[in-house]
This record gives sequence, C-alpha cells and structure tokens, in this order.
Amino acid sequence: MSSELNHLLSLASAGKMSRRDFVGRAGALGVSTAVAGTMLSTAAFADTPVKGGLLRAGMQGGESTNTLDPALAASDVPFMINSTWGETLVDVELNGTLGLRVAEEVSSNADATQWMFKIRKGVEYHNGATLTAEDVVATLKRHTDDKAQSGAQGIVKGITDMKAEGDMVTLTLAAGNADLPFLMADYHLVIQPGGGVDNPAAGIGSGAYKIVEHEPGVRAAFEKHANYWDSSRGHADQVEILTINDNTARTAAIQAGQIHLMNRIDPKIVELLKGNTDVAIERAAGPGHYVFIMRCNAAPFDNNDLRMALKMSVNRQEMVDKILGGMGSRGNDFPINAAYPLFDDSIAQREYDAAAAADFYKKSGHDGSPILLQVAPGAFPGAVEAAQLFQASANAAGIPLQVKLEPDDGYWSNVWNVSPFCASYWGGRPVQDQMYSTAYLSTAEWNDTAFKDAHFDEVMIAARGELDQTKRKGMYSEMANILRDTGGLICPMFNDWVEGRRNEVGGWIANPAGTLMNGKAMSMCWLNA
Amino acid sequence: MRIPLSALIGLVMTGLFVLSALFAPWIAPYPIDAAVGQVWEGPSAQYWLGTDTIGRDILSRLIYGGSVTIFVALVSSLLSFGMGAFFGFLAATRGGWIDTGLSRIVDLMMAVPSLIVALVVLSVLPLNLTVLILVMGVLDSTRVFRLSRAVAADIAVMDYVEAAKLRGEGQGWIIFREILPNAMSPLVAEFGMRFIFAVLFISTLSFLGLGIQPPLSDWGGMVRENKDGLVYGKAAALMPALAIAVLAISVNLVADWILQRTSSLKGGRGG
Amino acid sequence: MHPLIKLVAQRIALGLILLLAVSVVIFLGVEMLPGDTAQAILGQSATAESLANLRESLGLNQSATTRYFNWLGHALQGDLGKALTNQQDIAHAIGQRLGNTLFLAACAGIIAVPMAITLGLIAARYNGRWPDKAISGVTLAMISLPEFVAAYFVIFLLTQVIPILQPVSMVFPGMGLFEKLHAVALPVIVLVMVVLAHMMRMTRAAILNVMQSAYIETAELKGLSPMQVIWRHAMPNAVAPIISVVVINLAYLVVGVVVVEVVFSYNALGQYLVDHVAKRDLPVVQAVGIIFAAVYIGLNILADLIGIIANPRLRHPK
Amino acid sequence: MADLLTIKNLRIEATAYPPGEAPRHLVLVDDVSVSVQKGRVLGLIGESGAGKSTIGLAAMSYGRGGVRLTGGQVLLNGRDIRAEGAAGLRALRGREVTYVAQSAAAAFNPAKRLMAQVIETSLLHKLMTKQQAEARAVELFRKLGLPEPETFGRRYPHQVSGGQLQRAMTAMALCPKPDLVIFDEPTTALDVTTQIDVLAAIKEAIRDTGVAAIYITHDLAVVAQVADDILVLRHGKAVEYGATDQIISAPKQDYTQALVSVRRIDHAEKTGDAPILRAQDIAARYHGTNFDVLQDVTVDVAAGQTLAIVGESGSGKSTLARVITGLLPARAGKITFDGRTLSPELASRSKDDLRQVQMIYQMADTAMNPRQTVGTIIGRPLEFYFGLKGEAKRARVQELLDQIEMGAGFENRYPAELSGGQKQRVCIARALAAKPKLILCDEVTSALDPLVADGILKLLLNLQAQEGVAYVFITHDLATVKAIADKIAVMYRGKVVRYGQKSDVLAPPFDDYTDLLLSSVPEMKTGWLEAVLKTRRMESAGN
Repeated sequence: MSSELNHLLSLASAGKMSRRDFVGRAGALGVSTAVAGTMLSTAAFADTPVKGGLLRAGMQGGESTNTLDPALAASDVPFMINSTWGETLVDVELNGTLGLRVAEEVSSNADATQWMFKIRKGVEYHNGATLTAEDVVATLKRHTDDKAQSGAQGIVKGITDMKAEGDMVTLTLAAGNADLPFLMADYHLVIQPGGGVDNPAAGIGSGAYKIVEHEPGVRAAFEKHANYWDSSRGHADQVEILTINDNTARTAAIQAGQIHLMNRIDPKIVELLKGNTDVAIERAAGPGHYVFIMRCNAAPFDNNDLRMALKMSVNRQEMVDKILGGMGSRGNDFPINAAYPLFDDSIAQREYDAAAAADFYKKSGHDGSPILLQVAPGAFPGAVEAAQLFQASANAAGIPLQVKLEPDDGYWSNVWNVSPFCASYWGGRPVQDQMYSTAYLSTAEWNDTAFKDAHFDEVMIAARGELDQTKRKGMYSEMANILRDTGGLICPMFNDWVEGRRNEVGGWIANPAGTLMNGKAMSMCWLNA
Repeated sequence: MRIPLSALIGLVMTGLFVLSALFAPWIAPYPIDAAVGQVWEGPSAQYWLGTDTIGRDILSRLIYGGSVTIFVALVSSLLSFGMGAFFGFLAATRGGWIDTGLSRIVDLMMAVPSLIVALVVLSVLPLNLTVLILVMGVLDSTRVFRLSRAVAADIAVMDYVEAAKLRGEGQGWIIFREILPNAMSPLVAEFGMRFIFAVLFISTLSFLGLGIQPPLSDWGGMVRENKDGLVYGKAAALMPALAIAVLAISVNLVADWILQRTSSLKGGRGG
Repeated sequence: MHPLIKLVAQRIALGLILLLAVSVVIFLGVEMLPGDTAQAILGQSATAESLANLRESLGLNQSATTRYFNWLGHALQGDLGKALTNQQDIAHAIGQRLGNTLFLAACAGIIAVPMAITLGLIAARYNGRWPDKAISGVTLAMISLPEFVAAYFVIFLLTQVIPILQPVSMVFPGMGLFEKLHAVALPVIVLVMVVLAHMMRMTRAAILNVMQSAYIETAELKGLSPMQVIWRHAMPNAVAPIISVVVINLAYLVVGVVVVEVVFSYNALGQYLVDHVAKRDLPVVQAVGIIFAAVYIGLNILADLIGIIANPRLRHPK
Repeated sequence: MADLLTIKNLRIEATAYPPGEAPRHLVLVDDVSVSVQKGRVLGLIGESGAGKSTIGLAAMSYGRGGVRLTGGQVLLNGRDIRAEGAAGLRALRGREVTYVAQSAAAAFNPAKRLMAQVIETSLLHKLMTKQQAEARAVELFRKLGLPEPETFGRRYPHQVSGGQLQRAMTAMALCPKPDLVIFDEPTTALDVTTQIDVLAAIKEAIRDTGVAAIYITHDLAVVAQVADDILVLRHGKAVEYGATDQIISAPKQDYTQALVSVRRIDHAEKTGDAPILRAQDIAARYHGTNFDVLQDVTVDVAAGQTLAIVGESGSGKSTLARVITGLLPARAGKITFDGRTLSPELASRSKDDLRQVQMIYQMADTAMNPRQTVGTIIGRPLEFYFGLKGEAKRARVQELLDQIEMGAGFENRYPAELSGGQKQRVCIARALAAKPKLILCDEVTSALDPLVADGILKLLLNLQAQEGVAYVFITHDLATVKAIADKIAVMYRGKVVRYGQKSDVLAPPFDDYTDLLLSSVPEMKTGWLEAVLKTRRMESAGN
C-alpha cells in the first residue's frame, strides 16, 4: 500500500499525473485530502540525491542530561539522534501508512491476536555484527521488562508472548489489535545488539549513520554507516545534530547557514522568515495538539456543564492565528485530526460562543469563585499567551477564569496530571487507537483528564480487534463525539510541524508523524552542491 | 542647591517613570491583557509603540509593566537595604563574634552563585511577587551589608561616637542618631545602583522563566515575549529594553551625582 | 613565621571551610526542590512503576545525610561520581565544560580588564572634562542594558545585518584555536560590554580617591605630568581596590554567564548546571556549585593576596 | 643683590562650593608684595587662613583646589611665571623651586621606597644620572643626620620615624639643587625634642647649600630661629614685613605684638586639698599586644584644680585618659573618684559616674556629630542626665552658650558653620552640661592658633573658678602647662618621670628628660637655637 502511494507520488511529482487525480487516488487509499496536499506541496522529489557533504540540523528540545538509551528518550533531540543511528522494525510513512525497515514483511492472523515480522537479511550494526530476530525479541523484552524504565513500557504491555524462529519474530497478544505494527514504530523501540541490555546507551544500531561523538545537550556527530542496507538513504558523508534551544539563535543560525535544517520555527516569525530567500518553511499537518486539561473527578470540573462552558468560551480561530500564526488547524475537543487514518471529518467544528458558554456556566451553578488555569511557558510554545487569550475570551463570557504561571522547572511532575486544570500538549500517535488507549482509557497510565466512561472503553476495545475499516471508522467517530461533549479535554488547536530547510537541502518529504520527517531527515536528505 | 544638568535629567526622567507607574490604569490607552491589534504591528497613531507578539498594545503593557518592574525593584532594594544596613551597622558597632559571625554568613551567601539560589528557591516556593521580592531582597542584602559595615566602621571610630559611649548612650542611639545620619549619603548613592541591578535582575529572572504572573509582565518578560522579532528588526522587543536602559540610566545619573558628592567605592553587578 | 605567610595560610584555611559549608548549603538547597530525579528524567512519559524502578536504581531511597556523606567521601578522593540522569562521568563532563567556561571567561577578561583600566585612567586623568563624560556616558549605557538584550542585539547586528559572525557559539574538542575564537566572538563581545562598565567606573573612582592624598600634590610639585602622576604615584596605591573589583568581575565571568550561554548555546558549565538543577541531578549540581564557589573564593583569596603584596606595610613590617 | 623671587601686589582668589549651598567667592591673598634674595630665608607667619601656604605655593604658581592667581606678578629669576604654560611650569617645579610639606608622613608615597622618591625630581628633569642623584641623596641624608645614610633610602616611609621623614623630605627638596625651597610648617607635626633637631638640620642644610628659602609657620618662636626676614600675614593681607630682629624685639603692629607677647598668662598654683580623682599603680596594654603602654602610673588631682600630664607622642599620656574614662580597662591598679573606686570597665560604671567625668578632645570637628546642631549637641547631656526637655532645656543651653562666651543664635548652627575656636568652646559647653566634677582635656588647644588657644585656656580657667571643676590636662606643649597647671606629671615611655606641684616640677634640678623637654621649647629670641645646641654639645663633650 505504501509502495503504491509512493509510486503515485513519484508520478505526480514527475508531472505525469494532475494534482486533482493524485488527491483523488490517494483519497481512495484512505489518505486524507490535507495530507495528500502536504505530500504534493513538498515536490522535493523530482531531483536526484547528491552524495557527500556535512549535513547539519539545529534543534530545540535537548538537555545536557540526555542519554543515548532509546528507552529514556523523551524530547525532540534524543528522538532525532536515536532515529539517526538506530532503526525500528517498521516506521510510519509520510501518509500515515506503514513502512518496512528492519522487518521486510508483516502479517497477522485473522483476529489480529498474532503478528509475524520477517526480519530483513544482512542488516548490519555499526559494530559489524548482524541484526538477528533474537536481537529484536531481546529489544522488545527490555522495554516490556518491569525492571526497564522505558517510556514504551505502556505500549508493549499488551504482548503476552514473543519468540524468534530463524528470521521470523512472532508476537502474541491478549486481545486482537489491528494496529500493533504501528506500535512497533514507536521511537523507543530501536533494535539494538542483544537488545541493548548490557549497555543501553552505547548508541550502536543499524541506522544509516553511526555516532562518532556525542556531547549531550550540545552536539551529536555522525558518519555514514558504510554497510547500510538501504541505498536510498544516507546521502551525506557526515551529519551533525546540534542542540540550539534558543529560538532566536536557532533561526539566526539557519539564516546564517550555520545549520541546514531546524525544527520548531516559532509560528510568530514564519511571516518574517518568508522574506528570507535561502530558507524554505516546511509545514506538515501533524497529530500534535496543544490542550488545556480538566480533571473530570476534581471540583469544579466534575460538572460537565462547567466543562462545556469552558469549551465554548475558547476562541479557537484566534489561537490558531495568534499562537500558531495560522500554522495549524482548529481542534474540536477530541485528540484526533485529519492526520490520522479513519478520521471522521463530518463531526461539526466547535466555535467560540460566548452566549452559549454563559448559559452553560449559569447551568453549572458555579459559585463564581475564580477558576484557576495553571500554565508554564514550557507546557507548549506560546502556552502562556494562549492561556491569556483563553482568559480574555472566557472573561468576556462572564466566566472567572484566571491564569496562574508555574515555572517550567518541575512542571511535569508537580502540575501536569496533578492539578485540576492546566495546559499541556500531546505529540499524537500514529493511529487513533494508540492515542485513545494512551490517555483516555479509564485505566490508562496517562489519563490526565481522569476521564472514566465504561461505554467509551468498550467501544475502544472492540475497535481494536475490528479489521473492517468502515465499521472501525464509525466506532472511532462515536468515541470522538463522546469525548467532545463529555470529556475533560479542551483541544483548541492542532499544531503543524513548522520547520526550516535551507534551499540547498534536497530530499525533503513532509511527514506528519514526527518532527523533521519523523526523525528521518538526516538519513533521507542531501546537500545539493 | 546646585544640580548638574545630567542629574537634573536623571531626576526628571525617574520622576516621569514613577508617575506613569503610579497612574498606570489612568494613562494606559488599552487594557494590559487585551489583544487589540494584529501581531507585531509597527508604531501607528492607534498604537504609538506598535503591538506585541499576540497583538497587545505595547505602550499600555510598558506602562503597566513599568509599575510592576519599579514596584518589585523598589521594594526588594528597600528590603535589601533594611536588612543589609541594619546588620552591617550592628556588625560594625558591636564587633566581636557578632561581626565575625555575620561576616562569615555573608561570605557564604556570596560564595554560592546567586543564580542557583534564585533558581532553587523560586522553584521551591510558589511563584508570586512576595517571594520574588523576598528572594531578590535577601540575595542583594549581602552586598549592602558589606558596604554599610565598611561605612559604619569608619564612623564608629569617630570621637563623637566615643563621646556618646562615654556619655553612656545605648546601642540604639549610637546606631540611629550618631552613625546612620552620617552614613546616609553613600548608602543613598548605593541604593540607586542596587535599584538598577534589581531591575536588571528581575529582567534576567523573567528571561529564565521565573518572572512575574501574567497577564502582568515586567519589562524583561516583555523583551522575552518579543525577542524573536528582534532578528527581523521588529522594534517590539527593543521598546521594553529601551525602557529598562533609560530607567537605569536616569537613576544611575542621580546616583552618580550623589556618589560624586561622597566619593564612595562600592557597588557591583551580582556574581 | 613571616606575617605574610601566616595571612596567606589563614585565608586559604578560611576558604576551605567556606567551601565545605557551601557544599552543605547547596546540598540542602537542591534537597528542598519539589519532585525528584526519577520524575524529572521521565517527565511526561513517567509511569508509576518505571518511576519506582528508576528511583531504586538511582539509590534515591537512601537518607539525605547518608547520600551527602557518601558524596563528600568520594569527592575528597577526587571522584565526583556519575550523573544520575545519564550516567555520564561527572568529572569528565565537567572537565570539558569547565574548560569552555574558562576559555570564554579568559577571552572576555583579556579584552575587558586592560580596556577597562585604561579607560578608567583616562577618565580619571580628564576628570570632569569631555573624555571623562564620554567614557562614563557610554559605559553607563552599557551597564544599564540587560545582557540578554545586548546578546540579541549583537546577534541581529553581526549575523544578520553584517553577517560576519555566527550566532551559535558551541565549541568542540578538535576545533582549532582560531575556529574557537571565531565561534565565541559574539558572547565575548557581550560579556565585555557587561563587565567593562563596572570595572572602568571603579578604577576611575579608586584613582580619584587616591588623587586626594598629599603625596599626589608632592608629585605634582616635582613637575610630573598628570599622566606620570597617575601612573607612578596614584596607581600603586589604587591597586588593591582595582584588583578586588577586577576579581569580582572575573568571578562573574565564570559563574554568572548562564544567560549568555543559553542565548548562544555555548556548551559551558552554567547551561550544564541549569539543566541538572531542573533534573534534580544532585551530584552534578553539587559538583558545579562547588566549582563555582571554589572559583569565587579562590579569586577573592587571590585579590586579598595581591592587595597584601601591594601594601608595603605588610610586605616590609617595621 | 638681585632678587631671586619677587612677588608684587599678589592677589589670589578662590571659589568654594560648599555642598548644598551657593558657591562662595573668597579672596585668599590681597595685594601682598615680598621678595627673597639668593641664600636668604623669608619667614611667612600668621594664623591658619592667613594665606601663608597659599603665597608659598604661588611661588610655584600652584593653586590648591579652585585657587587662582588673579592679580600681581610672581617673578622668579626675573621672569613672570604666571605667564608660563603648563609645560613651562612643570619645567620649573622641582628644578628651580621645590617644596617641603607640613606632614612628611602624608607627603611621601607609602608605596615607594624613599630613595626612589628623593631622586625622582633630579631624574625627571635630567639634572643628573641615577648614580649622581643617589650619591647626592646619601650625602644629604648624612648632612641631615639620618641614620645609616647609605642604606636609609632603601626603606619605605612607614619604616622611619616622623622626624626622620621630615628630614628625608628636606633631602628630597634639596636633592635637585633648586634655587628656592619652600618649607611649609615642616616641624609643626613634630614633638618639641624632635623639632629642635630637625630645625637645626634644616638651618644647617640651607646654610651649606646656600639655597634661598621661604619658611612658613604659625610659630613665631620657631621662625625667629631660621628666618632673615619675616612677613606677618593676617586674613590674606600683609601686616608687617621686616628683618627678624625688628619683628621680634620691636614689633610695630598691635597684631604682631599680640603674637610676640602670646602666652603670658600665668595663674597662681593652688595646692593641697583632698584628691577628687586618684589613679594608683595603673598598668595598661592594648588588646593583642604584649607590652604595657602604661607602667605603675600614680597621679591624683584635687577638686577644682588642674593636673597637667606632659609628654611627647607615644609617652602614654592619652592612654592614661582612656584608662581613667574606662574606654581601656586597666590591667592593674585602681581608680578612686570622689572617695569611691570606679569600675575599670566603662560598661559597668553607673550613669552618675559617667556624668561626673567628662572629656574634651583635641579635634573639635571630629568630636561633634556634623549632622547635629549645636543645640542638640549641648542639649543631649541635659536631656540624658537630667531629663530636661523643651523650654527648660533650651534655656539651659542658652545659659551654657553664654558661659562659653558665644551669644544667642548659635544653637541652630551646625559644627561646619563654626570656627575652630568656637567648635572647641561648644565641646567645652557639652562637657559642662553634665555638671561634672572632672573634665579630661586631651590636647584641647594644640590644634588651635596661639591667640585662639589662649582664649580657650582663659575660658577654662574662668570656668574652673566658677564651677570648681577639676581638669586633667593632657598636652605636649609646656607653655600651655605653665599657663594652666597646678600639678604636673611628666610622662616618658609609659612612666611618670617627674611629678609634683608646678613650681617644683619646673624648678631645677631636672632629670635628663625633663631638662631636654624644657630646653627644647623654642624661645622668642633669635640665636636661641644656636645657644641651646652649643650648650648641648658642651654637655655631651663633658661626659
């Protein structure tokens, strides 16, 4: 399926197919119009790769406390570094479909309770060893293991048994899950020699580049992995990933040509940056979203009318314009958007309605005491400003919303998932099921809205095993509506990935699944002489 | 009394700032938190200094921000002076173990980089004006302590202080009636300096994200909000920066003037 | 024993005691921080059990006192331990970053100190006349600018308007000296701006203070030119105060430049420290805090000593 | 003979900028003419503020602070140096004219070795090579009677005594072989016994080098020993100008006569009576030192009488005062006051004990809080000891002001607005306010001009007559002692070397020290210096 789409794309970008035809055909393959559009807009395809050179990316989201252990990767820079030296079984293609990496073939039984991954032959680690099915199992084990401290622990929970026979890895699940392959694309699950049990932070993997130097929070330097299996990747001789957390410096750096790629262009300056002829702004409508989360079990948010009142009093368009500088789309109070397969775009968009909000507020019978919204600059870019816009629009509807600033330091431990009402963000997941089961299942670890709804849970489990796409789409649509009207999530906006590319960089393909081509930019881009 | 031109300018400017801070709600053309215009509009008849990163009127925010900045800086410097001067004088007049003890404690406080301290304390305690002021006040009081101790030590050996002791006067009279009046001018000059460093310190704290509650915002915070525009020559960030600089300079001019009249040798940016 | 040696010994002993006290203070300070290392490491992706596991393996469930004394014991043997967060060897990591910190401080100092003193002398020489007013005015403006503003301004000026320097200053092992110098040019400029004013003003003040003395009149009546008077007769007696203010600023260049490091993503100690405070990485915060304190205390001792040596009364007792 | 320096109708003005007041315009020197010939010495004499130093410096066309030469001529070697530019002045300063400052201790750069400073001028003006300069310096050191002349120059200023510094200063002035040397009160800061030697050394040096000199002092007796001519100045105007003999023996002007006849007060010594204060076998040492600055000192003073404690700097006389007040607790011995024993500790003395013993300081301006008005200063003891308030207090303050012969209106003035004499009077009033039985006077007159000092002494005597208060009068000035004392204790190196009624102490036979002390006090007649030195040489030859 992915290969077919790629074929279409190449046709389109080579001009052999009209835009409308492409979008149509892509749609037929379950690709949303938005994504298809994005795909085409990045017509970097046509030209052919240039080998050699030093490709540099400057990124936000790294600290000197980072490590190379994929299990502990949490922020953008480690994510990028790991996806440059390591590879997963599969990854998520630009259009949200499955791409084959270490696994060259994926199949399952009828009820999706058992999955078979055929491991590609002759995949070699940087240390010369060859990647085996045992390594894969060992890796998965390491992340499942209770002793492990992996962020992927929740993901691999469902697997009851894993075994390796020859070049075949077989995973058995408690309940059927049609999306399991996508879970295997999780960036924590980098395949390491012996599963990386002895030395998780060795940074030895099977990726296109091998690490030659790593100073956490500063720089990771790579050189080409000579025996890399995939000739279509790894064009530059060397690549470097620099941590440049300061927006201004990072932007200045790409303009000055000190770096070739950058993540997280501050939406505010996109307009200004457009003036620069050397730098192209790459957008991808991703699943990431900025949210305000109310805990449904904590007063006063245990009252759905109050929740509705607050949902009604967000001016989503204003936020998209001012916080995202238009680089995003309005949210609809459930965590899914067009970036996901099986998204139901027929669900009505919620608008700012002061009157309605006021009614709900009256109905809720709230005592009028100030409603505290806790926020830190680091909750998401522009969080403080967004909260202030929220406050303004809510106050206009007569709701006594008040913003309380928290320091970034300790925000995720002391405020998020603790305080009744705070700002947060979700990076999104490759598939709806994963998103819902991570944060909205009653029993989920990170159910940060403390949303508990038996029916919702049932539908989710059922949908998991459902292989009929249309039925499944219907179920997801129902879940969406439940969350939208009774959930604790206020989702004002989905943020596009807004990233910078100097014009001499070729091979860019927008990928909504993650930052900088879902971490593949270093392996897939090249420098035009 | 003869006031050199520079000092006069300083006095006038400082006065203006203080007034606009005091009457912020009446002067500011727009509410502080209302997004009235587009993002980063240039100066216009409507928005004299243009608009900020989410389209709020910069002039209004400057005026409100000024009142916060000046208030915090002022109160914290007052605090640091209250503490610093009192203990400084105590150490100088009592001497002995009190002096040694206090001096060692101050050495200790000064040896720990004040940024760590600020970082630690501000993330332990709830982030509000009171805490901010307390932290800054205490951190700064060490320097005041050293100055006032030095000044007081010079005065304490004067014959008139000895005369007071011979008369049998108490500690209070000696500190407040004999020493304080004579230590005043160097302290006042130092106060100017401290005030400026307080302003700069708040800005730095806000820059590191440990600043002031929204929708209020001190000038340093405003610079931070708008800094990304700077690289593209958007003036939005320069306005508050300019405000800080001008305030600092005007106070500094006044301080200098007093300093010249009593050439004192203290002062210094926090380590 | 010669009083000089005695003084030096006293100073150093005092410094060490102070250092120990500082380590306790820092330890307590970081202990007080809410949340803990495990929580901070895993951030949003923490689960109850992964937290428990991490705590376990980090030994966070020992008592604070135990941990402090363990740390102290090893530190005294020169072993600063491993970072809790990423198991890096602290001594090694710090070693590299300390190098960068000192490199930056040195570059800034080498430019700023002589410049400040020269300007101070000139200002004192022309006290109250236009050169004095000009110098004082400019330095005043500098001292009044928050350093991050200065930083962004030079970025704007020297990488965009006149693109001759690079906005990101990180340096790596294996870089040539010239490369490094080119890399740190911007932060150096900013830091010079920051410290210049203070040192210059204090030099000026110190000189003018000495110029009140009777022996200056004697010198003038010998027919020395104003600059000769300042250089031969005022300077030797103004050394102590000037040195002490120079030291304060050098210390500042080492311990106080976090903001500049952040803006220019310069990989030195300040940034390193801030990251680890945020992650509650005690051993690292300890180590860096101690190093900073040591630098500060050490420099102050140095200042005292120079002050003593510059004073003939102490050098040649009756 | 041709004039080396001629000053014609000199007018010097200055503008003072008192903080917080309008600038004041002052005329420091008005229409003064005087001349100095080669090899001769001109004495400039007058009280402080008479403009004598200003004129001296004018000979180098140098004005302190805002001082400007606004009129007349200063002809040096025949050319008007007021016309010289900065460079021209630098060329003559230190080469043609050199300067010896009042306090050598302050005038030498503490950070440089003496030799470097002594020869600096000669090298600066390229008058001689380093070797020559050092050779000459050594020769001068020898001539001025400095110890170890060869190595003396290696020392730092703080390593030599005040008297030696003053000689070194003279060597520094003479080293570049100038035409004219200006001595500005070169011996004022010295003890009498030191002064006489320095005086002799200077006089000899002047004679040998045949240099011309201007000798500035407030002490007529001193200048009489060295000067050929004397110009008497007052308030910047010339009062009398003539040969030394004439000025001393036949002064024409009243003011000059006053100066000559100063300190002719003599008061009949009182005797007997029970002691109000008795200090017995006192020993004391300063904190952290290991030698006694006072060794078994025993003195007493009767009510209404005056005990003068005479001694040179370092003799321990001021220390004794501190011990009596309790500021420095005695190590041994006891102090009885009015029949009862005083606690050695200030802190543990009763308020009334404190009231009974008051103190007056040498430096009146540091003894008064510059931020308090005269009213407050005098009023505080009244309030503190007697709880006087409001009208009663005001009235009593006025009363005291009258007693110290200062009229109404002073209570609102600040110390800065008072003259030196007035300040000292206010201090006296403050002491009196406590109605004490004893007042310690520490060098109360030594900072004052002779005439003013006289006034103060007279006042003190009157007050003693009225109030029956006893004084312990600490001074180095024997003239003052003669004028006021009933009993005298001569102190030397922490010991009392001679003690008794004034008449006994001042009458032979003397012990060596007292003899030296008495014989060293300059007398108002020319040739005294030679005479004294002669007798001393004979004595030293004798034994």
